Amino acid sequence: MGDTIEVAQFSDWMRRYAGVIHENAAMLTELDSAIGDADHGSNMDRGMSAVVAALEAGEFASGADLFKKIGMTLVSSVGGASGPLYGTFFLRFGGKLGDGPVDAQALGVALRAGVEGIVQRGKAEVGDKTMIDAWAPALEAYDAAAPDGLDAALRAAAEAGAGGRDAATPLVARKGRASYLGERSAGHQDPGATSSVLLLEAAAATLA
Amino acid sequence: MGDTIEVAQFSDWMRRYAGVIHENAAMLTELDSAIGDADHGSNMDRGMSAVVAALEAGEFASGADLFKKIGMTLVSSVGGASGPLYGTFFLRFGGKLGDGPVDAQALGVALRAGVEGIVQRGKAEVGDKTMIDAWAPALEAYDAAAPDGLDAALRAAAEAGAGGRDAATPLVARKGRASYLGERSAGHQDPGATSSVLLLEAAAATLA
Amino acid sequence: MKKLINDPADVVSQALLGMEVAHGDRLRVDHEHKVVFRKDAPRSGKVGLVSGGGSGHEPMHGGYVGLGMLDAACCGEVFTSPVPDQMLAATTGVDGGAGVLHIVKNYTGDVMNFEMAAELAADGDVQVRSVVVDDDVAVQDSLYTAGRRGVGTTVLLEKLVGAAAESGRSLDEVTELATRINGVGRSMGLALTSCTVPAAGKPTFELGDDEMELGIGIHGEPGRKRVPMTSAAEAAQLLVDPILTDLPYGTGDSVIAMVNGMGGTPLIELYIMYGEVQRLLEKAGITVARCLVGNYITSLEMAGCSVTLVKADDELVGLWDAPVNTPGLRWGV
Amino acid sequence: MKKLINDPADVVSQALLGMEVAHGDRLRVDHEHKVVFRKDAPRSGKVGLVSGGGSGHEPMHGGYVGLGMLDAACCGEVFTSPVPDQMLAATTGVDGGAGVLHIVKNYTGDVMNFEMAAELAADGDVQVRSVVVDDDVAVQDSLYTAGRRGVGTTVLLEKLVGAAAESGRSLDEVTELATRINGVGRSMGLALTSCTVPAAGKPTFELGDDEMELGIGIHGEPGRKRVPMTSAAEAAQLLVDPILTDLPYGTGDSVIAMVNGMGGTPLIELYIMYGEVQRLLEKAGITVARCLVGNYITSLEMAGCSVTLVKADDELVGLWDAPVNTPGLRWGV
Ligand SMILES: Nc1ncnc2c1ncn2[C@@H]1O[C@H](COP(=O)(O)OP(=O)(O)O)[C@@H](O)[C@H]1O
Ligand SMILES: Nc1ncnc2c1ncn2[C@@H]1O[C@H](COP(=O)(O)OP(=O)(O)O)[C@@H](O)[C@H]1O
Ligand SMILES: [Mg+2]
Ligand SMILES: [Mg+2]
Ligand SMILES: [Mg+2]
Ligand SMILES: [Mg+2]
Repeated sequence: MGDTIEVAQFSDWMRRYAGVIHENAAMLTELDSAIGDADHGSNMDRGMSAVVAALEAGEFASGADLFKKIGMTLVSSVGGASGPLYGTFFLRFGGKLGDGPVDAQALGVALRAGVEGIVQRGKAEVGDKTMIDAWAPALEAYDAAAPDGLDAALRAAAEAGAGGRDAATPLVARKGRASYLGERSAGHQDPGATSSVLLLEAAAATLA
Repeated sequence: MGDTIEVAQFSDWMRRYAGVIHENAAMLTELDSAIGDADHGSNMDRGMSAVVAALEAGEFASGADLFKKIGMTLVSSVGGASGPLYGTFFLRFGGKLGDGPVDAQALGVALRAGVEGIVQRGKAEVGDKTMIDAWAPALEAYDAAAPDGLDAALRAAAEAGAGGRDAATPLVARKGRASYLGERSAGHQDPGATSSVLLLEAAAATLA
Repeated sequence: MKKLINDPADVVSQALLGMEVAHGDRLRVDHEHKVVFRKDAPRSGKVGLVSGGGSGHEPMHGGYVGLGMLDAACCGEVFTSPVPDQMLAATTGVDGGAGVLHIVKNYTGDVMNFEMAAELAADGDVQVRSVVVDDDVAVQDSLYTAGRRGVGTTVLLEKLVGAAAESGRSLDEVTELATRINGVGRSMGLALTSCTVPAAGKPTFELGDDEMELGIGIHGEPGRKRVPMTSAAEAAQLLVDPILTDLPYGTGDSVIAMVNGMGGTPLIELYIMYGEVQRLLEKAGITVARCLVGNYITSLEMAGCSVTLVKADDELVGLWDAPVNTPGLRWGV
Repeated sequence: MKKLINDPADVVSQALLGMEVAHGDRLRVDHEHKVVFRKDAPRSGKVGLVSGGGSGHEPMHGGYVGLGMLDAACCGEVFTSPVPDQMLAATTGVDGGAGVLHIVKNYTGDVMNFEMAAELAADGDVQVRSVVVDDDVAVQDSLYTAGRRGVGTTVLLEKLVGAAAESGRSLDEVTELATRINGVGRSMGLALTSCTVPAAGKPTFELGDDEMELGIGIHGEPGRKRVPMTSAAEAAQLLVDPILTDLPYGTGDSVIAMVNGMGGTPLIELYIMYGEVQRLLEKAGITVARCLVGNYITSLEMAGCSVTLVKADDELVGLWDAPVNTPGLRWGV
C-alpha cells in the first residue's frame, strides 16, 4: 500500500463493498423495517451487484471514469432514496478525482464533494437522522487525520462515521421515510447511515 | 309427567333446546370448521333465538300450531342447509300431531314424518354422514321402546341417535358441504348429527 | 380476530347500509329482506335475474346488481345461504311479467332454500326457472353425492346471462343459455391461508407456513387436499391441469378466463398467476378471448386464488362485451 | 412468507408479463424499463401524464393507465421508487408535443428520482412539469421535514387530471389543476396487519391481536402510533376526525370520497367503513358527490383502510364523470 491510490484499488473498494452489502443486506432491511419500508438492504444489494457487473464489463482508465460509471449504475438500478443519494455521491466524488494517482488530500476533497452532492439532493442536515449524520463527522475526522496519511485518515473517518451513526440513533428523524414515524423513530439505528459506515470501512480496508 | 304431552311441554322443549344450542354454539361451529364452513353453531343459535322470540310473542292452542310457527321461523331465519332441514322437520312433525294430547305412539309417528321431511329435502341416506345418521337409528330405537312409555322411548332415541352420530364419524361424507372434502371428511363428527342429538336429549328431558 | 366491523352478528346488514349510500344511484336495498335491487327493478317485459348466497364473497352477488347483470341479489349471513323469504321478496320484486331466473350455486343449503322459494313464488304465479352452477373440478361429480360446487363460473354466467336478459330474450332462452354456459364452465381454487368467519371469531383452519390447501370452495372450507407450498408457476399448473383434463373442449377453442383472488392476495400476485395461466393455456392450444384478473368471488380475507374457464363462441363474446353497470363490473356505459 | 410468486427478486417483471397479456388490448409494456404505456401513446397534441412509484400498490399505478387517466406508469421494485431511466423512457414515450406532467407522490426517493428524470428530459427538450402529492394528514407538515406523504389523493388526482388532459387542456392548465386538487385532498389510513415485502421475506412489523397502527402510509411502514384495536365506527372516527380538522373547507361543501382497502381487508368490511364515514361526513355537513369503495392504492396484503376526501366542485365532478378506461377504473366507455 502506498500513499496514493491506483484505479485497481478503487475497483477493489467497490467489489469489497458489494460483498459486505450482500452479507449485510438482511440486517440493513431489518433496520429499514423498523423505521422505513424494509427495502434498504435489497436496494443496495441490487445496486452493488449491478456495479460489480459493470466493473466486469468495462475497462476504466481513471478513477473519474470508474466512478462516473458507478454513479450512473447506482442511479439506474437502485431507486428509492438511496439510489439518487449514493449515485450522486459517486458522480460528484469521481468528478473531483482527476486523472492522476490520488493522495490523501485529493481523496478528502473528492469525499467532501460527494457528500455535498448528497446534501444538495436530499437537503438533510446533521441531526435529521440520515446518512448525513455518519458522513459529516467522517469528513471532519478524515481531514483532521489526512496529514498522517491515507490509512490513518480513512480509519478515523470510518470510526467517526460509526460514532455519528450511533449518535443519530436516539434522535427523532426529520428527513426520509423515518420522519413519518415522528417520535417513534427515536431509538432506531438509521439504515442509510449504517450502509454509509460500511462504505467507509471498506474504503479503509482497500484504499490505504 | 304423565304419559301424554301438553302444549306447554312442547314449548319447554324448544326453550330448553334454544338454551342448549346457545351453550353449544361454539362447539357446533368448531365441528363445522373442520369439515364445513364454520357456521352451524351460529346458524342454529340464530334460528332458536328467533323461535324463542316467536314463543314469547304468540299463544299456541295446539302442538300443530306451535310447530307450524317454529318450522316457519326456522326456515325464515336459519338459512344454509340446516334451515330448510330443521324447518321441514318441524313443519312435518307438527302436521302429524293433531289437536289432542300426544302419547308415545303419536309422538313416534310425528317424529318419523319429520325425519321423512328431512330425507325428502336433503335426499341423504344413512351412511352419507349427515344428521340422518343420527335420526334413523333414533327412530328405530324410539319405536322399539315406545311400548314402555314416552320416557323410555325418548331416552332410547337420544342414546341411539348419539350412537348413530358417532358411527358416522369415521365415514367419508357424501352429502352436504363435508362431501367436498372427500377422504379428509373421515374422522370428524358431523355438526348436524350433533345438533340433532341435542334436540333428542332436550326432548327426553322435557317431554316425558 | 381483527376486522373492521362493529358487531360480528351485524356484519351483513351494516355492509348493506354502506352499499346503499355508496351506490344509491344504481341500487336500492331492502334492508328487511337483505336484498340488493337494481334501482329500476322491476323492468317490464324483461326477464328478472335473481342470485344470492352467503355473504363474504364480495363483490359477489350484491356488487353484480345493475344494468346488464343481476336484477336482485339475496344476501345471506356470512357463508350461509339466504332464506326463502329473501328469495321470494327478490323474485316478486324483480318480476316484470317475463318471469324470473334463479342463479343458484350448487350447495345443499342454497339449492334447498332456492327450491323452497321457487315453490312459494309459483303459488303467487311468478314464472320461476333456475340454473344450478356446478363448475368446481376439485369435486368428483356423482349421482350419490352433493355434486360439484358452484364457484367462479357464477360470475361469468351472471354477466353473460345478464346481457342476454337485458337484450330482451325470453325466460326459456335465458334459462337455456345459462344451462349451456354452466356446461362449458370449469374452475379450480387454492388457498394459502384460512379466513375467519366473524361469528366464529377464529380461523376456520390452521395451515403451516409451507402448506397450501388445494381444491377449495369459496366458504373458507379446507380444500380437497393439503399440498406443499409452491411457486406461482407450479400453482398455476395445479389449477389448470385438472381443468384441462375435465374440459368438454380443448385445442383450437377459445375461452373467457378469470384469475380470481380469494380476497387476501394482492393484485400483483394475481397478475403473476395470470401470466402463468395464460402460458399454460397457450401450450394447450386454447386462446383467451376475454379475461378478468382480480377479486371477483372471494372468501373474506383468505389468501389464494382460483382459475375459471368458460368456452367462448362469438355469441358469448358479444354478450361479454355488452354494456354492464354494476359496482363490481362495469364497461360500455 | 407465502406468496404466489416465482422469485422474490422477479415479482415486478413477472407481474408486468401478466398485465401485458391480460390488458394487451389497452396497454403496452416496455419490459426493459418496466413502464406500462397506454397502447396508443404518444397522442399527438395531448399532454402526457406520467406517474409511477414503488410496486405493491396495485392497481396503482399501472392499472390506471389508459384513456382518461395516465399515459404511462413507471414500476419500481416493491415499495422502492423507480429510477430516472424509467421515468425518462416514460416521458419521451408519451410526449405528443404538448409536454408531460409528472405526478409524484411525496417520498424522498420518488421526488429525487423524478427530479433527476426531469433534468434529463429537459436536456432532450420535452417540456416537463411536476406535481407532488402530499395529502396525508397523519404527518405534520413542516419546512424542516420531508413533509406529508402522498397517498390516496393520488388516485383521484390521476383520474381528474387524466380527464382534463384527455379533453385537450394545455400543460399549464393541467399542472394548475393538479396542484389545485392536491391542495384540497386529504387522507388518513390505518393498518390491522403488516405486509411482507417479498425480498424481505417476513412481515415489516409485528402487531398484537388487540392493536392497530394509526397513521400509516402505503409502504407497509408502521404508523404514527399504535392504538388499541377498535370497532368500525371508532376506526372511522379516528380517520375522519384528523381529516376534518385539517380540511381547508367544511360544512356545506361537497367531496369526492374514497374508502380504500390496503389489500387484505375484504370488501364487506370496506362497505361497513364507508357507511360509518358517510355518517360522519353528514354530521359535519359535508355532502359526498361521488365515491369509491374498494382496493385502489394498496400495500400488498396489508389489512387496513384509508379515507380520502377531495373537495368537489362542478368542474371536478364533470371531470370525474368523464369516460375512463383503465384496468383499475372504468366507466363511460
Ligand atoms: N433527504 C435525505 N438525505 C440524506 N439521506 C436520506 C434522505 N432521505 C433518506 N435518506 C437515507 O436513505 C435511507 C433509506 O434508503 P432506502 O430504504 O434505500 O430508500 P427508501 O426510503 O426510498 O425506501 C435512510 O436510512 C437515510 O439514511
Ligand atoms: N343433504 C343433507 N341431508 C341431511 N342433512 C344434511 C344434508 N346436507 C347437510 N346436512 C346437515 O347439515 C349440517 C350443516 O349445517 P349448516 O352448517 O348449518 O349448513 P351449511 O352446510 O349450509 O353451512 C351438516 O352437518 C349435515 O348434518
Ligand atoms: Mg427503504
Ligand atoms: Mg355450515
Ligand atoms: Mg353455511
Ligand atoms: Mg423504499
